[in-house]
Amino acid sequence: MNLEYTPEEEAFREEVRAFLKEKLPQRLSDKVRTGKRLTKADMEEWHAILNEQGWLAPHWPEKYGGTDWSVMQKFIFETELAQAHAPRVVPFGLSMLAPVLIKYGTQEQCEHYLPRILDGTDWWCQGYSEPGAGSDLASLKTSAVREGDHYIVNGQKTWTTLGQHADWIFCLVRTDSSGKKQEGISFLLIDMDTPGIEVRPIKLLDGDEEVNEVFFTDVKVPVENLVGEENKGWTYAKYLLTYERTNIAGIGASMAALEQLKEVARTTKRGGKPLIEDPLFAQRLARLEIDLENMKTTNLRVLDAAGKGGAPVAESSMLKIRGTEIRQEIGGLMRRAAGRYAQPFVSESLDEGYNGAPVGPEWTGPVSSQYFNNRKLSIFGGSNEVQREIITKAILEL
Amino acid sequence: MNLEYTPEEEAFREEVRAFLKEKLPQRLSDKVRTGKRLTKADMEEWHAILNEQGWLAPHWPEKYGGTDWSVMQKFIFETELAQAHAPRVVPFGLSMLAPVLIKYGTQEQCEHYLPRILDGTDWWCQGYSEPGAGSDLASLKTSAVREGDHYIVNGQKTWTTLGQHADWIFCLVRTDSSGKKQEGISFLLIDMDTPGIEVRPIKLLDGDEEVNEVFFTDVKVPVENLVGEENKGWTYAKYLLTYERTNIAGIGASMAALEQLKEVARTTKRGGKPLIEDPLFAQRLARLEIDLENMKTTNLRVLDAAGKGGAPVAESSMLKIRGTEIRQEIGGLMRRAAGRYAQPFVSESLDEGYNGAPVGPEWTGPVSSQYFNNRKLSIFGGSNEVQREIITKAILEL
Amino acid sequence: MDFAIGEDRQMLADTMKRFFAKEFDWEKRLKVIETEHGFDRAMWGTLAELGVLGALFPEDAGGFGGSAFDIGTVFGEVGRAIATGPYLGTLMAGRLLAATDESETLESVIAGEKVLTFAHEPAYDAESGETRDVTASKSGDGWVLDGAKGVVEYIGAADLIVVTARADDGERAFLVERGGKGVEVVDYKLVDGGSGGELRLSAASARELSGVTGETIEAATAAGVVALSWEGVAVMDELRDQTLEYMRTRKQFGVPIGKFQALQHRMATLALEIEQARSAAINAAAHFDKPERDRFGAAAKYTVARVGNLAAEEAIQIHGGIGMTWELPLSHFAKRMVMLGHVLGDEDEHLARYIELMRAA
Amino acid sequence: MDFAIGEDRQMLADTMKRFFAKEFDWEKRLKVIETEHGFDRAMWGTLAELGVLGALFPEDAGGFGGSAFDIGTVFGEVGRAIATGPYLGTLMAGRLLAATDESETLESVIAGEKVLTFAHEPAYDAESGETRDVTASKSGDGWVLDGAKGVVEYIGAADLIVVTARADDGERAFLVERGGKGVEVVDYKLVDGGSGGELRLSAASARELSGVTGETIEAATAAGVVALSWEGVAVMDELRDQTLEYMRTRKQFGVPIGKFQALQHRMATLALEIEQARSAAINAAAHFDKPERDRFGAAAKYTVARVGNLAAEEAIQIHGGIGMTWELPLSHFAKRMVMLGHVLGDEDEHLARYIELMRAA
Repeated sequence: MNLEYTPEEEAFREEVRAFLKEKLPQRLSDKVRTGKRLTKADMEEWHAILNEQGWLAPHWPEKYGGTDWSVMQKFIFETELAQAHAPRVVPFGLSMLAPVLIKYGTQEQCEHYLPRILDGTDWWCQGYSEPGAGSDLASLKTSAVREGDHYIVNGQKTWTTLGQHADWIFCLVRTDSSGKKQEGISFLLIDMDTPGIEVRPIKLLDGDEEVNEVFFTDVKVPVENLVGEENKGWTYAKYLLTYERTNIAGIGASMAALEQLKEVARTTKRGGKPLIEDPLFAQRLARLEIDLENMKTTNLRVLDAAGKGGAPVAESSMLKIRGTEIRQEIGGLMRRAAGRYAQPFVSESLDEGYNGAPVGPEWTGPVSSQYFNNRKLSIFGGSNEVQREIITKAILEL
Repeated sequence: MNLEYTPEEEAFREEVRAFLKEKLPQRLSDKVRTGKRLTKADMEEWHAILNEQGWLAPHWPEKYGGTDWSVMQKFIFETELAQAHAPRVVPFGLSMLAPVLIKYGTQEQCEHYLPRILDGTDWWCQGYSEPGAGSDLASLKTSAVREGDHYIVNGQKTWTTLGQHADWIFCLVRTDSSGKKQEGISFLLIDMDTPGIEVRPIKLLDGDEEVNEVFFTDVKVPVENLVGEENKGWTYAKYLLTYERTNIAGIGASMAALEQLKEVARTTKRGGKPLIEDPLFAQRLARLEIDLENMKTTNLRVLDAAGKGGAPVAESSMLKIRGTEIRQEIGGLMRRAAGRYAQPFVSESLDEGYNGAPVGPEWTGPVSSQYFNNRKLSIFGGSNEVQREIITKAILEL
Repeated sequence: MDFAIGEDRQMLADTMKRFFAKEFDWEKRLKVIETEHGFDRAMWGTLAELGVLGALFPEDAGGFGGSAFDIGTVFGEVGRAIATGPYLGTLMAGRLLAATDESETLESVIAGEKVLTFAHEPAYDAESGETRDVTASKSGDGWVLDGAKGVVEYIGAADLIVVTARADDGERAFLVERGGKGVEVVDYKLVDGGSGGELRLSAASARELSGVTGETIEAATAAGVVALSWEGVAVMDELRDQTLEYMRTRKQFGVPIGKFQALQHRMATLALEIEQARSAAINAAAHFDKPERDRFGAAAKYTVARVGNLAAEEAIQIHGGIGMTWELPLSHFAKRMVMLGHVLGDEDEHLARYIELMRAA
Repeated sequence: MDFAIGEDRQMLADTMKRFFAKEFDWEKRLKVIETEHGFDRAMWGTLAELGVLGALFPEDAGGFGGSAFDIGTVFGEVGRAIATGPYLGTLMAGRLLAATDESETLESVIAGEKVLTFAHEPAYDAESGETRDVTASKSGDGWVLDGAKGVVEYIGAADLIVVTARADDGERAFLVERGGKGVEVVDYKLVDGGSGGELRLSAASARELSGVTGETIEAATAAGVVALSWEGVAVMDELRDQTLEYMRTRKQFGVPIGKFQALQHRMATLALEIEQARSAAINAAAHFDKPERDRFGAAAKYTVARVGNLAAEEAIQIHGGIGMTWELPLSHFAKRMVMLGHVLGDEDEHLARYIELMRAA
């Protein structure tokens, strides 16, 4: 048993670090580190830098512009990016649609869409959830009726993250209502410029608008935009949901956030003493750090098993649950550390170029809105309740 | 709103205290306080003292030897007894059988059995649970078949607390298997001396034998020992289960135990400092004390509502859950306070007259066995899971 | 022993309930929190006319209440409506005015003519990276104040500010007018919809509230702790009820989600915890005039913050995505709930205070 | 990076598994724990022959293992069988023997000829109400020891005792024979089936383990922490598996209780926590020879104690009454699990230690 990186892995890590040092713009990492809002241009800028390096889609097959990295290399890569406060890569095209196209799409579809994802021509968003289909995704109702060479799509999608920026949306639609609900679903690619599509932002509790409702009224979609077979979409959706769940824990992001939290705990005083000297705060911090340290090893164990051909289903769900809990708890402790300065909320101060004087310690600016926004982590991507069902199913075998 | 006792209640409390000071034998309160085992004779001695005072069955109607106390007086009485380390009154005859007899029994049954409970002639035990019927009590199988003037009883009861001392057992038996499982149950009184009854002790994890299995093989029970109507036993059983649940929280016992825990925390040193100065231990203690202080008021609110004619069903279940959790947690902290001296277990030292030198601080002797034995609190008397079902039913109204 | 709230207080509660239902419905609240100071000055006047502010003060101070249970009643209704406005500042600063020779000023506050707030906690100072408080020094017959106070509620809308300050001989309190010389206010919105601000004083002249000592100030903040505890319990009642209602109506997998046992058990635990929090708030009010005031105050604020966090997080989690949206009242209750924990000391600070008092006992 | 345990260790684990399954089945264990010292001396000899004790020590000390992962492997199997016996004392005392010129003594221990234990922590002294430790003083060429040690595992059955003691110039370690003059042992049973005892020394002559310093002793207890962490994870694996099996077979309301969602979700949480505990134990072993030894040791012991309590309590609760009975193995696993937290420092002590190291970092 050996928890250390091999010399090759160590060298790889150095390579990633060198790249980040040279190519990650300070402006972007500062924004990420201080919790500022990223614009569409910011995200596109970072995608372009990664693409130039050939590292935008490491998990794709090499022939489409991916890499031959091991699972451990991918882990190192993601962890290093997060710790360097690189912007998160927008996953919809790269990590959600692309694997489905590569596995189930036609060669033409791959050759057409994949390069456009890499070079930024197409910004994709996801059309899965509906107002009546959340955890029970298979009960979705948005319909696609075949008429000649087109499907006519009617219905509504919701929680469409960053849909306001998107050129395309991949959708689960109902093409058959006669059988089991899982059996009449198809996977459709839709150009957002098609007439009949309306995007309405959903304002979240922190006042931000990052998710949307998407309405479809008699939207004509060419039949060649179907992925795989008609009525087999549920298979592709499930594949997508479990794809690369081994990296779902967000270890890198949590490690970076914990570092910041510890810095705050060392420098913020309460009752004349640094917070890290406060027995109650120190205890919360220590429990959290231990949990994260444990989870890092749990994650590596899962990767090790996956790399050896295992299918760690229950374990991936454990990573999702505990990973999101840890990230939420870090945010919770940041909020606690802010004390009464957790209350002020100057929304404009989260945009680049804001010139107002900060209220309270500068790091307190985004803590409460982030805390509330982070509630989504245990809801989206398969709620933590759904993950518990997956674990139980695997371990109980009832 | 007023949380203080009225002058009358205050006077009553003084009366109870004076009685305890005069009549509660030091030998008994010492045994209770130091966690020693009580013998059958100990319990009978205390029952007789209470009976002499007319306080053995305060919740019975006056005509049978009870009192006219208010719910608040009963609460004060129970709390004072517990805080004075009086032995717990054995509830099976007094608090479980008697209310059923009084409500559903014949006058003859009341006049025959109730005085014998008071004067100690009959020691009762409870025949409810069976190996296959725990939380799902209504699925019980012990059968009683009518043959002439008798029922012939066959089957097995379990978890019969203190059954080894009992003269009589009240049983739920199946008299009809044709309809819904709740509808064929009867409530039967059985003399433990009847041929065909065998009592086998169940050794618990702490090595003690306080519960038993009771086996019935062709046991002849006169039909006049039926309580109420045949096949209506489930109604009586449910009545019994909810009877006086308002006092289920065990506030008095917890208050007494917490006092002892705080004394231990003040006098036991770890790393050169009293435990109460240890930030982690002090925190556990403070959270617990606050929870108990809150629960005391919750309990009084429930009593107040019950006194005004309300039926606080969900609230009673809350008291059961949190009450047992608090008592378990107090035991847990005693165990923690004992440090490595939680490990030795000299069973004989819990008996009166043991002369061996104590191992570690004297109070550590029973802490681990009590901790493990206390696991039963959240299992018996309607498991805490069952209580959660009751709460949900009441508040969700689905 | 009696847990009935009493007839007068019940009437006051009913009045407030009716008023908020009519004049401060959901649409109205969404509009109000988008205004500059996050509360409706005209409505404040009407509430004053209804006697809501008078209920916070005893008769000899021009009110008609003032007991801890009166305070609890008012703040319970504020919580149920998550009404915005300087209730807390009025309570605490007003109690200092009541303790000195400022009956006229307090009357104008109770009548809703003047808006009052309470500047008590030190400000964060960006230059030093530490907090900076206000000091008071004699100047001729009067006093001048220097320094800063942080996160003062609704200060941008306040006419009068009661400021606590350190003088040579201990803590004192002063009355400052917002427009006065040397008085600078930087105000901002708060996460939960109201507003607050930083107060900076440079040789600002101030009127002393004579006779107010550190102890008077402690009593005023202790009243604030009772108020926030009752407010918090009302907010968590709402979070629970809205979530139960959602569980009855929202269907997934063909049944209401309330049918899922795992959620049922979590709601049972939450309901239990909320009853414990209610008891804690009652305890704090019941001991407000007793020697154990601070112990029960700390217990209540700790409990309400702890359970409040649980309630807010569980309510959102059980709602799922919809629970995170601006349009659903629930998310605003959740924000208010969590933010209450950041006013007058958080869960850990009150637990630490409790531990201190427990050790000393 | 590689999480495979390695072939040799896997063989050792398989050997132990087979041995315990055959020679230490459930009936046997129930008998053994009722014997005077709660373990089977003959079986101890066989285990030694199988190389179980040798695996705890490096080759230069007469063993054939000694790495943290070797130790973890042995204690994992001990935990899975909740085997009783002086494993921990042998490990810690043996590592002190290995650090000095006592190879012959250690060989006799590894061979199972002599039973060794480790008397390290001070005893509670009933007279003073405080703890009392052992001091060492020179006497001619040798040393004499005075004082007491508490809860020394299996001391009643031990031939040799390694005793730590304070000398003028710091902490040292000594070898004492149980039958020696001035050596008094009071032994007793432990809650979880084994035995322990109090050691009282009055001018007892002792052989110094030269070269052993405070640091050597710390390293030995650090090895003990790794051992207990691995043992604990194995015990919780058993608690989980036995509970899952019960959930599959036990019916209430006509269905296996495993069908109840509230229990399912709790088991999912428990399973998750156990994986975290396993990672903690692996971390402790992986950092055993590194500067972060104590930080990861504290993290592991804290995690295993915390999760262990949860596992023991949940396992019993889900079993219901039957989970509390002596006849069911489960209750014995639960007792062992909880008691592990009381050896070499409990959850809070290790968390406090971690906090200290975290602050210093």
